[in-house]
Amino acid sequence: MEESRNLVKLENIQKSFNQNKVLKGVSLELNQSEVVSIIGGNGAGKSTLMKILTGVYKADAGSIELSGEDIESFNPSIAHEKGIYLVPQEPLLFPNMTVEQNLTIGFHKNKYEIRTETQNLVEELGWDLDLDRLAISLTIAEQQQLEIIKGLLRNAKVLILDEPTSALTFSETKSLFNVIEKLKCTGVGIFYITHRLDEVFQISTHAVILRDGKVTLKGKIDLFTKDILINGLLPEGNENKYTDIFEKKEANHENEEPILKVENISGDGFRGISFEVYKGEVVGLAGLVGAGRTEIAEAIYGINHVKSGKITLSGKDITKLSITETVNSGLAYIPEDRFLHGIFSITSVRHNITAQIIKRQGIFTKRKFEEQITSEYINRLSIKLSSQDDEIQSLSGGNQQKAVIARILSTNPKLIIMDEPTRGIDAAARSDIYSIITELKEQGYSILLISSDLEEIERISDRIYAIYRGTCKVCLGLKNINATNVMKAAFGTYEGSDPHVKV
Amino acid sequence: MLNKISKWNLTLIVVLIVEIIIFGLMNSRFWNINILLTSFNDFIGIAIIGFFVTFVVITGGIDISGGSIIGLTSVTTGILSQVVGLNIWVSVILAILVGGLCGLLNGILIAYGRVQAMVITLGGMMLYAGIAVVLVGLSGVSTYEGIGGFSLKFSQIAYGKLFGVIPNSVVLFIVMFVIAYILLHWTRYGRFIYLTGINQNTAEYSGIDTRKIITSTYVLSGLSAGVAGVMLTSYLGSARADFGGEYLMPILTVVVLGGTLITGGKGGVVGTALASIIVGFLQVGLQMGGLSTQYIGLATGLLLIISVAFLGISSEEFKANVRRLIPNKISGGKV
Amino acid sequence: MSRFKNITKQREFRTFLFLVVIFIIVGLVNSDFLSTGNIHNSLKSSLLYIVLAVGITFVLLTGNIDISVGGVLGLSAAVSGMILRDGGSIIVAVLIAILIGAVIGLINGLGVTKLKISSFIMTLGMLEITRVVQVIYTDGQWIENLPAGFKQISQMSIFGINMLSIIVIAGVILVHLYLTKSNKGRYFSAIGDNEGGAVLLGIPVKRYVTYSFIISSVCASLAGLIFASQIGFISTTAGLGIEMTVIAAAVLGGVSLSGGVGTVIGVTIGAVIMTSINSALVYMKVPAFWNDAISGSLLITIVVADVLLTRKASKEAKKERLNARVLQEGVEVSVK
Amino acid sequence: GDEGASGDSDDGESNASDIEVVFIPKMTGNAFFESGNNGAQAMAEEVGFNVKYDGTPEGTVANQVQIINSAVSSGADAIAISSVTSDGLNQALQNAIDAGVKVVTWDSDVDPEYRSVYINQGTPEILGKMLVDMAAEQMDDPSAEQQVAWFYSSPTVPDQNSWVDYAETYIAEEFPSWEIVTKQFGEGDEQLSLQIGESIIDSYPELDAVIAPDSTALPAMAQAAENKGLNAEDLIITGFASPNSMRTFIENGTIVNHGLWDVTDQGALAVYIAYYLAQGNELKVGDTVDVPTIGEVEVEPNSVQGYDYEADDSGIIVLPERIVFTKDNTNDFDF
Ligand SMILES: Nc1ncnc2c1ncn2[C@@H]1O[C@H](COP(=O)(O)OP(=O)(O)OP(=O)(O)O)[C@@H](O)[C@H]1O
Ligand SMILES: Nc1ncnc2c1ncn2[C@@H]1O[C@H](COP(=O)(O)OP(=O)(O)OP(=O)(O)O)[C@@H](O)[C@H]1O
Ligand SMILES: [Mg+2]
Ligand SMILES: [Mg+2]
Repeated sequence: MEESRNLVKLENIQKSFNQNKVLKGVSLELNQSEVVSIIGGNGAGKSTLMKILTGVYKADAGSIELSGEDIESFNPSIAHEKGIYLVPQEPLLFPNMTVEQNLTIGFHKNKYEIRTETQNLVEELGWDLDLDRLAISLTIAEQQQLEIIKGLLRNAKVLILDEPTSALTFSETKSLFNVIEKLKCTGVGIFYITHRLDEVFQISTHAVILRDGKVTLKGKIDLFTKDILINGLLPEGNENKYTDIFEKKEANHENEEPILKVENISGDGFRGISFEVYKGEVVGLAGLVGAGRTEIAEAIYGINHVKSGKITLSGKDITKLSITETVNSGLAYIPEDRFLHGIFSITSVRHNITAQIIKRQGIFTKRKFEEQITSEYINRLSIKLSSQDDEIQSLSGGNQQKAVIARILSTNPKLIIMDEPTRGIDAAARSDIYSIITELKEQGYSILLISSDLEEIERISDRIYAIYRGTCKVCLGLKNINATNVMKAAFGTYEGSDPHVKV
Repeated sequence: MLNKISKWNLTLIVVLIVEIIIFGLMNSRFWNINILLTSFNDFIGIAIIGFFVTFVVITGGIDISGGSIIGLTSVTTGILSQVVGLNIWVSVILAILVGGLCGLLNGILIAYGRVQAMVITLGGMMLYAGIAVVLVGLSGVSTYEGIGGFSLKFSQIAYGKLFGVIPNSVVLFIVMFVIAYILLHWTRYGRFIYLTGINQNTAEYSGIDTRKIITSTYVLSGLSAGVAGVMLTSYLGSARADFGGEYLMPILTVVVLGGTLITGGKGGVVGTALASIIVGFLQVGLQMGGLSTQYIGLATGLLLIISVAFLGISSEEFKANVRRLIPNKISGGKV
Repeated sequence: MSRFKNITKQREFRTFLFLVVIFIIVGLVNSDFLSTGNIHNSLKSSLLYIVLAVGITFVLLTGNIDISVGGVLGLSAAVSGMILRDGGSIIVAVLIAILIGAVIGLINGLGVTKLKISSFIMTLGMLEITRVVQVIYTDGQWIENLPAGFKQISQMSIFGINMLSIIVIAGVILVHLYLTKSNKGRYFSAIGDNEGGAVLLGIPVKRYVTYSFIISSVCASLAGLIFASQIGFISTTAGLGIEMTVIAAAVLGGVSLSGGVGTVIGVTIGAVIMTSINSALVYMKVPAFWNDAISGSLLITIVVADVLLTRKASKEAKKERLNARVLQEGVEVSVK
Repeated sequence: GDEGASGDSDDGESNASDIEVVFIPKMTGNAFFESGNNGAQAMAEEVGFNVKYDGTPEGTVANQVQIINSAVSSGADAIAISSVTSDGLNQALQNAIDAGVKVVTWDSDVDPEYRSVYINQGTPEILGKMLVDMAAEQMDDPSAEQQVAWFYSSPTVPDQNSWVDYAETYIAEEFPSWEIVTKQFGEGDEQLSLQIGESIIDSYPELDAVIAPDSTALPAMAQAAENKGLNAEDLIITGFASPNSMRTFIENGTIVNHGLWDVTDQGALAVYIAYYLAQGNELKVGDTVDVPTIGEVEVEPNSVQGYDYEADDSGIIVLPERIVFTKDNTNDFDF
């Protein structure tokens, strides 16, 4: 390893946005065949650092050295020439181009060559991607897959993967890791950003922890354990230990009326789905990317309508209601695609958080009330910002997600559908969100959780329904919930089933 | 956000003051308060339509049909009161409602049909102007003479003065401004307009009935054009189909000069109000300074470009805009 | 066969169908409308709009807008018209026109990319300015009595087809190939599709946005020359309000005003529709005071119909894709 | 609060160069009005007073009102206006008169109560008849069946429509066998006019004559005929437009004749009369004025135009002649 060539050397990089000092002198190196995991809380500046490395942002101070060569003026096209490629955290595709056009644009290579290469790669990854589809029709997971393939095709010398797996399930992640392993062998250097600490140990050679704009820990992966990483992530002097315990109780719902009752609904992307959610429980929907979980959730919420079947919320038929009406009946939804459906980008955090609650506040808006609600949730969810008036788009991804959750919570819904609620959220915030979920449960809220994170869904669901290719045949009760079973169920190979499923 | 907007408004106020000083130096009659107040008559239509087109633009749309709705409502007022013989006030109210109806058609097609607003309102612009001509053609009045002979009471709408001092056009300006301001900045409805303009999808997912919100802004814009049509008819003493045809660009000018983001989500009526006064006074001032009206476009054009380029909203606003577009682009659903 | 199916799915094909429908309907009322003579005429009258619309398409693809085309058209027509009237050579006149277009386009482009003025405002301001400059330059006078030789250019024919039309159509096809097939050409729609993504890919976004404005203005000045040649005199209001018609033509042809979508073939058909409506009404012999009402409702009907059709098609596609994933009854057995 | 203008003139010792006449066309950018302005400016130069040419390209009622208001506010002494409307300017003109500003109209009149003198190029009767006669004299047999089309700017302009209205009654009386097959409008837009012109030729193959009393429509119609390879033998085209814009068509035989009055003289006369009144002179019906470069003109009663309103200080000066341009005389004119 020692003799391997140096690819990237960042020296004392500093960057601030307006008053916000994001990077306060970061130094980092990457050599051939290394996979350096960068870990850090939401808003630590990971993405910013990587955008500086690709010339998207300009550093306020510091130097960049690529393959031993000092780079003076830098921009994305120079970065491309030098073989640096960034797979961004939020997919930046060209929505009105086909998948193939997305792959080829800005790429000076024969179209047929790219086609065969893509086919090989897709086969290797085992991902199913139709080259003629318009990017606009891809789900967020598919977009992320496309971005990754785009990055892998470029034959980059330095590949930056900014939370590539945040929308992927375990199976896609696994195949991605295989490819990364191969790249590593051919000498490619990789920066890998993730909030899933398990992944860090699976693929990295080195780990770096970024906190408060500085590197606080740096070293070979063998020197670390998960606990060390977690401790490194916590703010200095923070005594709050992570409570990894998530209490679940077996409950008997035999004689209870369910909050949500889904009876044999069929629609586009799913067929014959039935399940219930009772008061005070977390029900997980497990499945692979494209299994149709989001479609089911959207059908319940009233975005799409079902073709047949019946949905009742606390005994009230909500099958044909519009979103506005389902919201009024006490349903809430945290969408999986934050940018598209979750945030109001160019307005303040306050306006984002109160977007739903103001509906109940009479004709005139009340600033005092809004400020109070907002600060309540900022504290409760520890949203990191300098003022309520900050535009939400200036927050880091995780904090934006928390603001979305705050918006939903403020309306006191009977049932919250959470579609990938912790996508892109750091470990600390994640456990914040888990404790919020616990709290909600105790207060009698019910939650329908859709998550691609195996660990997450396993840990917090009281019961799990598995969706396999648009159908639901498996229900795992509390006792049967474990990684193997969930995985099997998601792949449609689980044999037994708990009594809740009515076939 | 509020800060930034009010910074821009401050800039506009400075521009306005500078303008008044300079024009006064060129021709001291410009400082005659009566002249300034009466000049409101000449841009009142642009201003009040501008207020509500601001709503439309904030939702991410655009409405260029206001000018022709003026013509249509003018003709409607004329035909109903002079040809059909209805009471003048009834005719006025019906005419304003016709304006609202035009807006409703625009709004439904844009919000429910999700067709690009520019094209629908362009089609609307032709259609409403066309209907006005057809109405006149069919009603047997000569198309070119205009329908005159309105009562004195009716002409008081434009020529009356509150307390004998303040021209009604100024009063109307203030009333419409206050209505627009309260609706947009104080109510839940106004907030929903912003949210819809920032991200229609998110708004939809948050249980806001965005289509109703969007439609309503076009209705308001149509109604305001109706009011402007009545005002203009009273001011000019006759009803004609081609009234308002030249207002297209000035309306958009005051809205964008007022600091409203043409891509939606940001802006306000204070800016529009200030901008319409600036543009209105610019016209009068330059004319009084001896410049022929056909050259005034040069000044408006330069004012538009220079102020936006150097005085404020440009860079931040633009960047914000780009950043906003990036995530939203995937949606494609936005009109 | 599948190729044919592919073509019918294209947005342009639908625009073309609208055009055909208009011709058939008017043809039923007055069969003269379907004569080759009239079709030839319709094409000739739309040349001006085609050139303008193709130019503006570059700007629209990048997600910007150019309202100044009418002003550029007027100004360059007036300046080169004056040169021609005073006995200058045609080459000089053409070069001057192109130069005017390029300079105005450059100013627009720099204003948008460097000063970061929104393109709507920048070009709206430029429209006002160019109009006044034209009045000042011509001293408010019309440019009349252009030399017959110059007017002749627009009337020349090759094999019975108007030469200018052939040139323009050939140009449109070339531009189409450039925009869809060449690597660089696709940058324009990429920028409008997702500017951030384009930056990340190392596409020189600002440069291409500036190019788009230059192309649009140069096209507008070429349209000014066509205007001068076809009409033979230039008033100070030449091209007044034309920008809205051109934008409508582009949208009819499938260009999205939010950028990234559209082809110049579609735009060309859109331009032909917009112009054909005018003569169609004459052929249909409806009293002329109906013109605006009819063209307005026609425009609305076409865009609404088109949007509904597109929506339906994409919904169907989505449905199909979603349902393809769903496990079907028969397959179930193996799972159980 | 404005005594400037009247104060000056009452003293009777005002200096010519202090007097400002605002000369207002229906619209700017139109060859006809530009020529009128040329005449006006030449007269101002000759006599030594100021003429400000002030109009907008759109030429709408609201614009004209605004220009009149500004003229009054800025202290002009007189205005000479070609009105776009017969009644829409009344109130604005009344304000002007109240402020001591003298009002003269030219080309297109307003209600005679609101102006002193109208410089008339000819009554609708004269001009309507002239249009028909110019076409009729080219026909082999004017009393035979003829298909005739009207082609002018728009259904909402007053003057052209009034000529055509009269011309139609004249046709009904004199040439009952003529058939008016269509009435088309070019909206003052050259490209549209050319296209409509070509469509008229194509869709009415039996057409005998097109009468185009509009300075955009006529040259466009002639160009359309030229494009189609038609000359005056195949299709009679006539109407009103300035000789400069039609000369090539006369010379190459596309048309035989067209008409107009000397608009330069009309413009010159209008501003001179305005200036004359602004100096404090009075003009009564029957008075004569000796106008530099033009000669003596006489004020006739309003009744020559068919008005009921009679007042001592309100009258009409009719231009002595209207010109029919043909190959023989077109080179004698430059406007
Ligand atoms: N364009 C911008 N304008 C203003 N502030 C920004 C901008 N981009 C990032 N920031 C700020 O910089 C800080 C770091 O953001 P960055 O996106 O790098 O975080 P991150 O480490 O990637 O977080 P996450 O894990 O949530 O993605 C945040 O506080 C964010 O608010
Ligand atoms: N807006 C859309 N337009 C077109 N197709 C869509 C859209 N949304 C989803 N799909 C299709 O629906 C399929 C199912 O995706 P969906 O996101 O519902 O699955 P999921 O089980 O929720 O997966 P994930 O784990 O990614 O949430 C996707 O593969 C995609 O083809
Ligand atoms: Mg990040
Ligand atoms: Mg999903």
